[in-house]
Amino acid sequence: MAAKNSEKLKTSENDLNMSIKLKSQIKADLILKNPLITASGTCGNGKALADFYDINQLGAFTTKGITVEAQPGNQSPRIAETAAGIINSIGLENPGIDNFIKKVLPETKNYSLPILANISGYSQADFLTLASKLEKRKELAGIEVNLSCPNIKGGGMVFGTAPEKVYQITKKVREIYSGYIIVKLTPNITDITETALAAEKGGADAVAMINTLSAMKIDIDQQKPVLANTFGGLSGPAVKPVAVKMVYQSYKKLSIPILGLGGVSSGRDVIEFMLAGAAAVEIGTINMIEPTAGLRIIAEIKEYLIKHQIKNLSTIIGAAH
Amino acid sequence: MAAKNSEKLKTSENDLNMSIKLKSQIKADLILKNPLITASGTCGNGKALADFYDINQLGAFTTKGITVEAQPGNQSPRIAETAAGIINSIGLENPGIDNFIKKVLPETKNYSLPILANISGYSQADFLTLASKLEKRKELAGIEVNLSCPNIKGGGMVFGTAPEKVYQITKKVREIYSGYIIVKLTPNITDITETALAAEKGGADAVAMINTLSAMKIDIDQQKPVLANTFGGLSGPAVKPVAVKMVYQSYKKLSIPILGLGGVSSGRDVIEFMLAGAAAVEIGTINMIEPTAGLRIIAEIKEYLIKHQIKNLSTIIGAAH
Amino acid sequence: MFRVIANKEVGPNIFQLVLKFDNLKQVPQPGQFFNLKISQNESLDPLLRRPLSVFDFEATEKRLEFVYRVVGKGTRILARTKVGNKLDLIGPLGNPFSLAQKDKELNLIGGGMGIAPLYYLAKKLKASQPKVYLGTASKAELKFFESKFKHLGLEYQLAAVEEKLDIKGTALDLWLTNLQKKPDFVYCCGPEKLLAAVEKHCLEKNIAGEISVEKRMGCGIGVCLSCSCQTKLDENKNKRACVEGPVFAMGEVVLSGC
Amino acid sequence: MFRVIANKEVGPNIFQLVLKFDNLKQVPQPGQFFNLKISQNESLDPLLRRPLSVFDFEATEKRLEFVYRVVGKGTRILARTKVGNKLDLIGPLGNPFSLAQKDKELNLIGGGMGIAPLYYLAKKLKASQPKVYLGTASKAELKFFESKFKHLGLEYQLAAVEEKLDIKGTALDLWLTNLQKKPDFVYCCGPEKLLAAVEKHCLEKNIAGEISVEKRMGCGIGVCLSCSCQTKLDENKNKRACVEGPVFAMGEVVLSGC
Ligand SMILES: Cc1cc2nc3c(=O)[nH]c(=O)nc-3n(C[C@H](O)[C@H](O)[C@H](O)COP(=O)(O)OP(=O)(O)OC[C@H]3O[C@@H](n4cnc5c(N)ncnc54)[C@H](O)[C@@H]3O)c2cc1C
Ligand SMILES: Cc1cc2nc3c(=O)[nH]c(=O)nc-3n(C[C@H](O)[C@H](O)[C@H](O)COP(=O)(O)OP(=O)(O)OC[C@H]3O[C@@H](n4cnc5c(N)ncnc54)[C@H](O)[C@@H]3O)c2cc1C
Ligand SMILES: Cc1cc2nc3c(=O)[nH]c(=O)nc-3n(C[C@H](O)[C@H](O)[C@H](O)COP(=O)(O)O)c2cc1C
Ligand SMILES: Cc1cc2nc3c(=O)[nH]c(=O)nc-3n(C[C@H](O)[C@H](O)[C@H](O)COP(=O)(O)O)c2cc1C
Ligand code: FES
Ligand code: FES
Repeated sequence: MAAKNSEKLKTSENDLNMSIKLKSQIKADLILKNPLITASGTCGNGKALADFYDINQLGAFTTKGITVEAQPGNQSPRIAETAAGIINSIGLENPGIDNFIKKVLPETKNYSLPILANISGYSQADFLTLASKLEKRKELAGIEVNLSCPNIKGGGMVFGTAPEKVYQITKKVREIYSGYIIVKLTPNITDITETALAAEKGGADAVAMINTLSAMKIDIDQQKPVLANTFGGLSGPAVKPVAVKMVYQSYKKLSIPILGLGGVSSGRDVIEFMLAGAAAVEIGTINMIEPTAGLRIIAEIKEYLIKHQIKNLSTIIGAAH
Repeated sequence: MAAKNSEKLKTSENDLNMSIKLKSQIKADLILKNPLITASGTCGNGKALADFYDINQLGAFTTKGITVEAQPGNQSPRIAETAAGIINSIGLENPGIDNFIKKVLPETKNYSLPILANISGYSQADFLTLASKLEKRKELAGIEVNLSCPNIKGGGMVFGTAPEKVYQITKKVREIYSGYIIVKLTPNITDITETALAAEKGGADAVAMINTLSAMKIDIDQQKPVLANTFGGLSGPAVKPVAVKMVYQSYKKLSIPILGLGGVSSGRDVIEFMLAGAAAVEIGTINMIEPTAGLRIIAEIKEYLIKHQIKNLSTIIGAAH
Repeated sequence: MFRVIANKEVGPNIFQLVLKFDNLKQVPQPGQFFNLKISQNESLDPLLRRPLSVFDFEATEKRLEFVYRVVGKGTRILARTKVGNKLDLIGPLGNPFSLAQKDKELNLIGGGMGIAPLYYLAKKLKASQPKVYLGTASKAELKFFESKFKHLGLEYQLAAVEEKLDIKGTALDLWLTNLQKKPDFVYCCGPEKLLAAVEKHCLEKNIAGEISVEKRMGCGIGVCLSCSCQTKLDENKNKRACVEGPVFAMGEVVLSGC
Repeated sequence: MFRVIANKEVGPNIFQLVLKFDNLKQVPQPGQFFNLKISQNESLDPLLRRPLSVFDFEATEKRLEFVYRVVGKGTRILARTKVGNKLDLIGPLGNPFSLAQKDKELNLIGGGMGIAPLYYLAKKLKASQPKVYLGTASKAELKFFESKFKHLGLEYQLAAVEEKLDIKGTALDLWLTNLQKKPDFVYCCGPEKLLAAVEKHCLEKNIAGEISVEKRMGCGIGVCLSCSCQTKLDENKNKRACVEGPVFAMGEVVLSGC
C-alpha cells in the first residue's frame, strides 16, 4: 500500500510530529514527545526495561504504585493467564514512600523523559500524605492518583466507584500538589463518566482509564481459586474493547485530556484509543510479554501516519466521533 | 492420566449423574438432564443448530430475545471481532411476540428438552405484556427476563443497573407468569450482587449472569466505529474471568440458583463456573464458531468427572469457596 | 478433515488455497462458501471463522480451492499456513447461484475478489458460453484469474482501474461498454457499489439476475443474525446472508444497508 | 532467532526441544532460563511466555536445549511445534547456580522436571565428579535423563515413587539414604516439598547449597513482581524469582509462600 503510493507521498518520517501536549487545568501543561506512557506496575521502575532499550524514547514513564508504608504484596500465586489476558493480584508490593524518595527517585535522574509517580492509598489521608511528600520533587513531572486498584481490601476500589470521594480526594490532592495530576479510574463501575467528571471538577489535569477489571480464575483440578488472593485484575488485549468504549463515551463529556489504556499491544491500538478520544496512551501488559514493545509501537504509529499522510498525530484525537 | 489410574476407577461413564435441579422459590423446580443451556441469541431458535446435532442432548434451549413488536435490528455491521472475543450489536432483531407464539413456538414442539423464552422490553409494561402472552404456553418451561441488553437505546440496560427497577419488574412478572423465571443481569454495574439480590427478592427463581460487557471497536483506516450502532456487547472467552468472578461473588449472597455464562468454550469452563457457584451454565459465542460445541463440552465434563471420580456433577456447585 | 495441498501467492496479496478433503457432507455449488477456522491448536484468538467462497471444486480428486486476498489479521495468518497442515472448515454453506439458465444469453460480472466465486460458476455454465466481465484495481491482480478463464475457453473481457486492458475502468464500466445485446440473466459478485449499479441497470432494463453479497458474519450458519439483510418487500422481514444468501435475486434485498 | 531442530517425546509427556540460534546476547549458565513465546503469528492467545530452564547448551554448534513436561495449554501447543519452525525466546534470564565449587564434595538432587536444569549444571561441574540423585514418579520418566547422565560419566542414583530402582521413593528419600559423607555443597531443584526438606536438612547440618525455585511468572524480566519471594531476613523485603532467582542460596527465601 505504502509502496504503491510512494510517488504521491508528501509526508515522510522526518515531517512527523508525534508530540502531545497534555493540558493542565491551572498549572503547567505536560509535553510528551510521543503518546506512549508506561502503565504503572508493568515496567518496574525502569531499570529492568532499560536493559532492553533506551526508554527515553517513550513519552513518559509511570512508576510502580507507591503507598505510605512499605507493602510486601499478596501471597503467591499472584498471576493467572486467561484468554488474551492476565489476572494479577500483586497487591501493591512496594518499599513505601520514604524509600521510594530515597532509593527509587534518585535512579530516575538518569532518564530524560517525564516521570510520573503512581500513588495508592488505603484512606483519604494516605493520598494526602503521599501527595505532600512528592510535592516539589524535581524528579517528577507529575503524579498518577490510583483510585482504582482492585487488589487491596477496603482500599482504592471503594473510593474509585463513588464520584463524591473521587471529587474530594482529587480536590485535596490538587491543593497540596503543584505538578501534573492524573486520576486513574476503575472500569468496575456502572458509569465511568461520573467518576471522570468528578475528577475533572476536583481539579485533575487528566484522567487515565482503565485500570483492571475485577476478575478471577479457578483451578478446576485443585477446585480452588488460582490466585492466593482469590480475586485480581484483568488486563491485556481481552479488555481493550471495554477500555476503548469508556474513552469514547467520556471524550465528549470531559474537557480535560484522557489517557487511554487497557490492552494496547500495537500501533494500531494506540491509534484506536486516540481516535476514541485519548490524548495519550499507556502500555502495560504488553511490556511483560515483549520488553521492546514500546519501540515497535512507535514505529507502527509512524507507519500509520505516513500511510494516511497525517503530519500531526495529535489531530486524530477524538476523530472517530 | 485417566489411563494410568484405570485399575482404580470406580466411577464409569454409566454411573455419572449430570442432572441438575434448578430450584424454584415457590413454583415448580426445573430439572435439566445436564447443566448446558444455550445462551439467547447465539443459537437462533434451534433449527439451524439441529442441522449439526440432536440438540435434545442439551440441558435446555433459550430462544432469541423477543420484544412486543417485531424489530428489524440494528444497521450493519453488527459484529466485530476482538482479542478472544466478539462485539455484537444485533439489536434484538425478532418477529415480535405474536409471531413468536404463532410461528416459532410451534416449531419447538419437536424438541424434548426444556425451552426457555428470552424476553426484552423497552419499558416495564413491555415485560408484563410479554409475560402475560407467554403465561400458560405449554411449549415453554420458563422465561429468561433480559434486563441487560446493551444494544437498545433507553431500554433494558437502564433497568438492569437499578436494583429497585430489577426488583419491581421481577415482582410484577412473577405475579403474572407461573413458569420458571430467570432474570438475566448485566455486568456493566459496580456491584452485580445488588441487582441479583433484587431479582431474588422480587421472586425470580434464578439469575443468569452475565450478559455482554459494553464495548466498542474502531476501524482505524476509516476512522470510525466498526459497528453501525457504535457500541455493542462483548462476549466470548475474553470475558470469562469477569463472569466467573461475578458468579463467585454472588454465590454466597444468594439463595437462588445462578446460571453462569460468558465465554464458556469447554468442559473445563463449565466446571470452573460450577465451582464458582453456578448451578448450570449457558453457552453462547462458542456455538457460532463450533456448532457442535455442546456435544464436545458434555463429553469433556464426563471426562472430568471420571478423572476426579465424581458421581454427581451437582456436588461441585460452589466447591471452590 | 482438510489438508493443505498448496497455498501460494498468485497475485499481489492474493493467494490460492488448495485443499484435499476426506469427505464432504454435500457437493458445494457455485456461490456457496466455507467458513475457515484461523486459530490453530487451542488458541482462542482469532476467535471467529473466516468465510471464503468456493473458487473451484473437483469431486474426483477430492480437491477444494479458494482464492483470497490478504486484508487483515485472519487472512495474514491464513497466508502463512504451510502445505501439509490440517484446516478446520465448515461447509458448504449458503444459497448458491441458480444454474437453470442453460442456452440463454448469460453475463458474469466480477469486481475485485468478487471474481473468486465466478470461476466455479463459469465452469458449471460453460455449455451456455456465458460472457465474462472482470475488473480489478491493477492488471497484476487479474493475471491469475485471466489464466484460469482463458483455460476454460470462455469469452472474457478485462478492465483495470489503474491500467488500460480491454478498457481502463471498473467491471461496471466494462460491462456497460459491452452491453449491446440484452442478456437474459446476469450474475454479479463484487463490491457493494458494483452490485448496486448492476442491479439498478438490470431492474430498469428488466433483466433477471443474481448477486452475491458480502456481509460481516458471526457464525455463517444462521444462528446469530449478524448478517441480516433488509428485504425490499418488508423492512421488518430480514434475510440472512449466510443462509438465504449470499446469493440473492436482484431486487431481493436492500443494498445500501447491506 | 531460534529454529526448531528437534522436538520429540523422550518420556511420557516429556519433550526434548532442540533449537539452533543465530546469536545470543550472553552465554547461558546452568540454572538460568529462557522465556518462550507460545502463540504464533499475530495470535494474542496464549498471551504469556513460558519459562523453561536450560537443559543443555553447545556454543560451537549454536545449540540450545530444553526438556519440558506437557502440563497445560502452553506446553501442549509447544509440543505440536514442528521442526523448522521459528521460535521467539527471551534469555538467558535469572540468577544461575554458582560454579565456584570445584574440588569439593558436591551433591545434585533433582525431583521431577527439576532434573532438567541439573544436567547442564552437572556437565559444567563434571571435573568435581558431583554425586547425582534423581527421582520421579515413574521409571519411564527417568529413562531419558538416565541416558544423558550415564553418557556424562557421573555417579548417579535413581528413585521412582511407583517402582523400585536404586530405591522406591522420592529424590529426597534417595538422597537421605545415601547421605553417609557430609557434602560440602548441595544443589537442588524440584517440587517445593523437596526443596524445603533438603534445605531444612542442610541448614540443620550446616551444609551450604543452592535451590532453584519455580514461581508463576508474568514477565521473567523483573518488571511485574508476579514472582516475588519473601526473604527470611525481612518480610517486607522480597526477591524476584526471575531476577534474584530462580537460584537462591539455601535459607535465603521463605519456601512455604513461594
Ligand atoms: C460469503 C462470503 C464469501 C467470501 N469469499 C471471499 C473470497 O472468496 N475471497 C476473498 O478474498 N474474500 C472473501 N470474502 C471476504 C473475506 O471473508 C474477508 O476478507 C476476511 O474475512 C477478512 O478477514 P481478515 O481477518 O483478514 O480481516 P479483518 O478485517 O482483520 O477481519 C476482522 C473481521 O471482519 C470480518 N471481515 C473483514 N472483511 C470482511 C469482508 N469483506 N466481508 C465479510 N467479513 C469481513 C472478518 O471475517 C473478521 O470477522 C468473503 C466474505 C463473505 C461474507
Ligand atoms: C524458572 C522456571 C524454569 C522452569 N523450567 C522448566 C523446565 O525446564 N521444564 C519444565 O517442564 N518446566 C519448567 N518450568 C515450569 C513450566 O514453566 C510450566 O510447566 C509451564 O509454564 C506450564 O505451562 P502450560 O501452559 O502448559 O500450563 P498451564 O497450567 O496451562 O499454564 C498457565 C499459566 O501458569 C503458569 N504455570 C503453570 N505451571 C507452572 C509452574 N509449575 N511454574 C511456573 N509457572 C507455571 C504458566 O507459565 C502459565 O502462565 C519452569 C518454571 C520456571 C518458573
Ligand atoms: C502486574 C501488574 C501490576 C500493576 N500494578 C499497578 C499499580 O501498581 N498501580 C496502578 O495504578 N495500576 C497497576 N496495574 C494496572 C496497569 O497499570 C493498567 O492499568 C492495566 O494493566 C491495564 O493496562 P494493560 O492492559 O495495558 O496492562 C498493574 C497491572 C499489572 C498487569
Ligand atoms: C450474536 C449475539 C446475540 C445475542 N442476543 C441476545 C439476546 O437476544 N438476548 C439476551 O439475553 N442475550 C443475548 N446475547 C448475549 C448472550 O446470550 C450471552 O449472555 C453473552 O454472549 C455471553 O455469553 P458467551 O460469552 O458464551 O457468548 C447475545 C449474544 C450474541 C453474541
Ligand atoms: S452470520 Fe450468523 S446468522 Fe448469518
Ligand atoms: S515474573 Fe515479572 S518480576 Fe518476575
